[in-house]
Amino acid sequence: MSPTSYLFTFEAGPEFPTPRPGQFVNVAVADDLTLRRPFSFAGIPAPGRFDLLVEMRGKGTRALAEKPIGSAVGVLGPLGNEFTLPGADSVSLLVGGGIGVAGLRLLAQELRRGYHRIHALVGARTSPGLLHHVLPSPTGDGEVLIEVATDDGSEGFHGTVAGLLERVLNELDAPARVYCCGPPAMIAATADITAKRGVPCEALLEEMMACGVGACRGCVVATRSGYKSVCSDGPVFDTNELVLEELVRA
Amino acid sequence: MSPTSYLFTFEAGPEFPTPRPGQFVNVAVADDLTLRRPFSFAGIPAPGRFDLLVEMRGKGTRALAEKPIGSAVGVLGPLGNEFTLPGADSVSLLVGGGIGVAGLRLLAQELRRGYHRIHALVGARTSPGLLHHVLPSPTGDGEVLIEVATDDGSEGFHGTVAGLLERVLNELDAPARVYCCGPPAMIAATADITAKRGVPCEALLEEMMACGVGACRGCVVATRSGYKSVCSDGPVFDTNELVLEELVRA
Amino acid sequence: MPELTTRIGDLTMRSPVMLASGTVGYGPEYEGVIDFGATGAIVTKTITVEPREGNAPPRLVETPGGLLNAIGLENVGLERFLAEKLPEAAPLPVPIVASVAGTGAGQFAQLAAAVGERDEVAAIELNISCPNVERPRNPVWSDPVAVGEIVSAAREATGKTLSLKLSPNTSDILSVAEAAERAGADALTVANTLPGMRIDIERRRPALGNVTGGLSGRALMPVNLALVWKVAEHVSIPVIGSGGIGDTGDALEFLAAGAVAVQVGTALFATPEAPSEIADGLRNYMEENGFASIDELVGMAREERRTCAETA
Amino acid sequence: MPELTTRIGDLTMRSPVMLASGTVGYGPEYEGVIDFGATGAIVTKTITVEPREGNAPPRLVETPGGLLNAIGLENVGLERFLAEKLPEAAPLPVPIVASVAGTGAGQFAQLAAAVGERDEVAAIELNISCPNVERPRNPVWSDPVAVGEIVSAAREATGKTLSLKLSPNTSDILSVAEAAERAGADALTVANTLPGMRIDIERRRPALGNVTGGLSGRALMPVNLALVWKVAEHVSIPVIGSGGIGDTGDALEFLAAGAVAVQVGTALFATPEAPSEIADGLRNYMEENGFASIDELVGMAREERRTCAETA
Ligand SMILES: Cc1cc2nc3c(=O)[nH]c(=O)nc-3n(C[C@H](O)[C@H](O)[C@H](O)COP(=O)(O)OP(=O)(O)OC[C@H]3O[C@@H](n4cnc5c(N)ncnc54)[C@H](O)[C@@H]3O)c2cc1C
Ligand SMILES: Cc1cc2nc3c(=O)[nH]c(=O)nc-3n(C[C@H](O)[C@H](O)[C@H](O)COP(=O)(O)OP(=O)(O)OC[C@H]3O[C@@H](n4cnc5c(N)ncnc54)[C@H](O)[C@@H]3O)c2cc1C
Ligand SMILES: Cc1cc2nc3c(=O)[nH]c(=O)nc-3n(C[C@H](O)[C@H](O)[C@H](O)COP(=O)(O)O)c2cc1C
Ligand SMILES: Cc1cc2nc3c(=O)[nH]c(=O)nc-3n(C[C@H](O)[C@H](O)[C@H](O)COP(=O)(O)O)c2cc1C
Ligand code: FES
Ligand code: FES
Repeated sequence: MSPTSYLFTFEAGPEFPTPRPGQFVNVAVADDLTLRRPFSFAGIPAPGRFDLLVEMRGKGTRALAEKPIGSAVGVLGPLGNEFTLPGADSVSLLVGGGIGVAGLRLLAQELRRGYHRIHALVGARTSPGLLHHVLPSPTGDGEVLIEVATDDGSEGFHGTVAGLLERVLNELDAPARVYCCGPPAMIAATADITAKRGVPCEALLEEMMACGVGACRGCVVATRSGYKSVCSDGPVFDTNELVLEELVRA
Repeated sequence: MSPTSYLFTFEAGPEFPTPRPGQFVNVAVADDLTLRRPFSFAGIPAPGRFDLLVEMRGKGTRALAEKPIGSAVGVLGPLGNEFTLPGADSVSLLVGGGIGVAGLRLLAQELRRGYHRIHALVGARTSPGLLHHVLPSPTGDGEVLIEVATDDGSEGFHGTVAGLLERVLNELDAPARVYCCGPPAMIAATADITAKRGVPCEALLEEMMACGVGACRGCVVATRSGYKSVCSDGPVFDTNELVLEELVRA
Repeated sequence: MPELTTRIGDLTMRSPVMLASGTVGYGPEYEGVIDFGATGAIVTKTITVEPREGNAPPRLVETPGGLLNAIGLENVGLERFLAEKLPEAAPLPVPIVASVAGTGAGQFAQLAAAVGERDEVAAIELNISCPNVERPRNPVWSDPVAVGEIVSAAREATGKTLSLKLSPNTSDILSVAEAAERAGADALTVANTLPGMRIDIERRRPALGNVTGGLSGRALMPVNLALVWKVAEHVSIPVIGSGGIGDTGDALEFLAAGAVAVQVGTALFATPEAPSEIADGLRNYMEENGFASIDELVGMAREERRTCAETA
Repeated sequence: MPELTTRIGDLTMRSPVMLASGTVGYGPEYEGVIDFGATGAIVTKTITVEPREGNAPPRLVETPGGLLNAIGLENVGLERFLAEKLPEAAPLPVPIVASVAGTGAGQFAQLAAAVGERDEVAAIELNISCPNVERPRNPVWSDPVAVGEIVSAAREATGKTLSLKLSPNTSDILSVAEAAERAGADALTVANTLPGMRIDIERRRPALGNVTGGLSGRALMPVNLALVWKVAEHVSIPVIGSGGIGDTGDALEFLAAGAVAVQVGTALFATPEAPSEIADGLRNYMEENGFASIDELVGMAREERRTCAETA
């Protein structure tokens, strides 16, 4: 059961504000669904345009994929906060599990443009689920490095991407900043590993959303200062702020 | 606000029983609708195929029209009873209002093949709504005659198709049998006119349907012998059996 | 090979997928369309002592995700049911549950005795919850005392397995469920339709001849699922789920909430294949997830059960 | 030009389209997205005396045609509402209705007095019908005595226009409506959400952290429409419709059933333009059909009104 993902490009027009890495958009994917569907901006191929990288998960994502090219689709965004960009001297470790890579792609592109050092760690259950190919290509000079991990060892590191991160952090020669996106268990593991080492870490979280603007309080996540809404206080959170047990349990 | 209608051809396969004039089929037009939609068989272009003539009325008919050509669509049928064919010497008067013509088209084709005399009276509010062109073409020898009526006089007889029927019956030189399909008020008027003259008349009725097989009792119409289900006791009823006031009121 | 056999009192079904009252008529109407051989049981249209003409049309209107019906218990009455409909349905390869409704305990007893006597009837469903026949301020379905009397009367009248069909239209379904259990019901069917209406704006009047109707279909599903969850925890007799069940996932949710069987109603209209598809789907799910019997699915989403599973 | 102005007690609105409590926060969250200038009023998230954290996530799950929410009245509490939220909302070009909920009559009075004092508050909605905070056997919302006490207490505490928000989860809504009217409510909001649930089969547990939630959206529409029909006939104070209203047709149905105004809630999530689209749609409908004011639409599908129209 390897998941399928599609890259969509939307023509949003010149008035659409330029999305920042970490932000997302609420898409009206189908008339008969009560809610819009949130997706991370996964690229800005040209001014007024944006990419979404979407994994087929259920009715809404399928409805989106079935739309004829050129369909008009309602979008609300850019929504949410953004990733904190790294200091000039630190390596950015982008840790993506499964479709989580989508939430890191725009960040990777922006960092790449700024000649930041990027080390992307991409995980999946098995080899066909790996999405590292959507990230900027590795460079010969090691400015962009990409490593992969699979749970079943079918490609790259045999184990979780958090396990891979641990190895990488142990070997790293420079200050690091970690950005992660993926399943709750992966985020919790990443948060643990970075917390132990005092490495700053931000996670892009997912929650069921209704309004997308902080009004309905439907998309909350437990933080040390109470429930915060993923749509308006996030989706990017400092992992030290998260109550990890609740994140994994929810 | 002139209605739009489409002719669809379905490939039902050789096991599909040959529909009889008056029968209908329940079509699964869209996944998100609770009910199928009933449509009269409006033609048999080849064995194992059938035509439907569908007026765009709401969500279901639009969903049908939006399906790509070649889509697989669930159908249940043929359902319901059929029109009583005329005696060899009588003229068949086919009285259709609006999309009601759809319910008479297969009958017209069958009568035409049997060299029966057909006189079709087709009504609509205004000229663009007239659907007489879907019926067999008029013949020079008068075996197939077609006349039209519009409420606003924009084409043909100025008035209702029932008014036109009255005129035709007054002038007719042969025994007649009337078949009608259309809005309730038109059916009631036709029933009145034929009853006064002792002309046999059958109507193809429409009701909201759920099961289509007589199980749910959802599609009833008031008759002199109580409520009858349009799907299994009908959709064709002898108009003398109908309680016309209730038909118009419902 | 997982086992789909499901038992409710003396009713043994080859699958937990039943067909809901009022949506399959007396059975034969759907012959050749529904695969009765893959179905657990059919519940007949509700029978009353006297024949009923039902409500004035229109009787149906679609709603978003659902359906309103105001049939008004049109049925042939007890006498013709026994004389004609039951013999016609008997040859179908599926057990028959007779649904009955009376105006009070006396009629329920009369109906239960009469249908209970017949070999063709595998079980009886007492329908106290039709929203289309009476609309008093205090309907029977939310009155535990009246319900207790009805069930007791029916219980005395027959030894056949009795399920009471509850209404979702009450804020205190548990008291009604308790009363039914205490009075001797063998099972509870949870639940019937919710009152609802639509207005035909073009004609400026209610879309249904009866003004209001009963909401069924997927729109209703979460409401009745919550009631199954609540009732199954509260009583020790089996609960049969009803309300918007249309596919394997829906059936699994009802079983996981604590229902031992499910009824498919409105979904038949769009998908007459649903009962056999759901039976197949349950079998696949059980095979893939290592369940041997339906029992093991029942209540699997409940804390009690989950704790057990985690300790085990 | 047809007139959309609608009055409920002292609340004057430029359109009968209000925004439902809990779906617009305190207002400013939706600035720049919703056209407040075309909206009759916003109803704030329900305020309680103390701040509330709300329920454990997940708090939302979609259902066919609907949505379940189990927010659990997360709100900043009365103090911060008065000090921060109300001043922030005040500049919006739309009247503010403050929704409040207490644990009993005393707290309702306290809340009504405190928000009623403020000029920024155009009216007050008393929320007794949230299904996500308490689930006793006999909930307040189906207890006419308790409701009467709450409304009386609030009535004494403030002269501001008061609407009581009823629950659809009762078999006898009329007794509750009567009690509220008798105790001095200026209007009734009909109605809140219905309890419902979904199960996450993959994880074998309820989809919501709180197990059950409130069903809203189009799935609910026919249920609440039937309640508006019933209540509007029964009381002589105005009824505000709520439940699944998403387009002009839905709004027309609620008005035709007897509501004098409608609230749009869940539909905002997919279509934040809905309130202004509905206002435009009503205007067009009125123009095309020769209605001069909203009043003329109210109850137009009711027998009484239809008879009048036919005689006229
Ligand atoms: C801030 C944010 C950014 C996201 N970015 C991306 C992205 O870039 N690419 C991408 O493919 N997906 C992304 N998602 C997840 C995406 O929103 C869901 O996959 C999508 O909503 C599923 O819709 P569906 O109708 O196909 O699934 P449904 O049929 O609604 O549900 C299928 C399964 O998906 C789960 N699901 C539904 N909605 C969500 C949700 N909002 N969050 C998590 N799980 C959900 C359901 O619980 C269910 O188990 C993001 C979510 C958030 C909150
Ligand atoms: C026996 C029978 C034969 C029919 N034959 C044809 C045909 O050959 N061609 C054709 O175009 N139409 C036919 N109809 C009508 C057709 O079924 C409806 O137009 C169709 O169901 C409308 O579906 P919708 O989803 O587009 O409309 P909806 O969005 O469901 O409703 C739009 C409007 O159509 C009305 N409507 C919906 N269903 C029906 C219905 N079953 N009967 C009458 N009105 C309805 C509704 O009241 C509503 O006002 C037939 C109906 C019956 C019962
Ligand atoms: C057309 C129709 C007729 C019904 N008639 C009855 C009935 O006679 N007796 C009864 O107990 N339930 C009746 N019901 C309720 C169903 O048995 C079922 O409980 C309800 O519709 C919810 O399930 P569903 O959503 O699967 O249809 C009827 C439902 C429909 C749609
Ligand atoms: C996310 C959400 C939160 C809600 N919170 C409240 C609330 O705090 N107070 C209240 O009275 N109603 C609340 N409601 C109910 C709505 O105000 C409305 O009455 C109900 O959802 C039905 O209308 P709708 O289908 O248009 O949403 C809430 C509804 C939703 C969907
Ligand atoms: S989705 Fe409404 S607060 Fe986040
Ligand atoms: S549609 Fe069910 S009886 Fe006709």
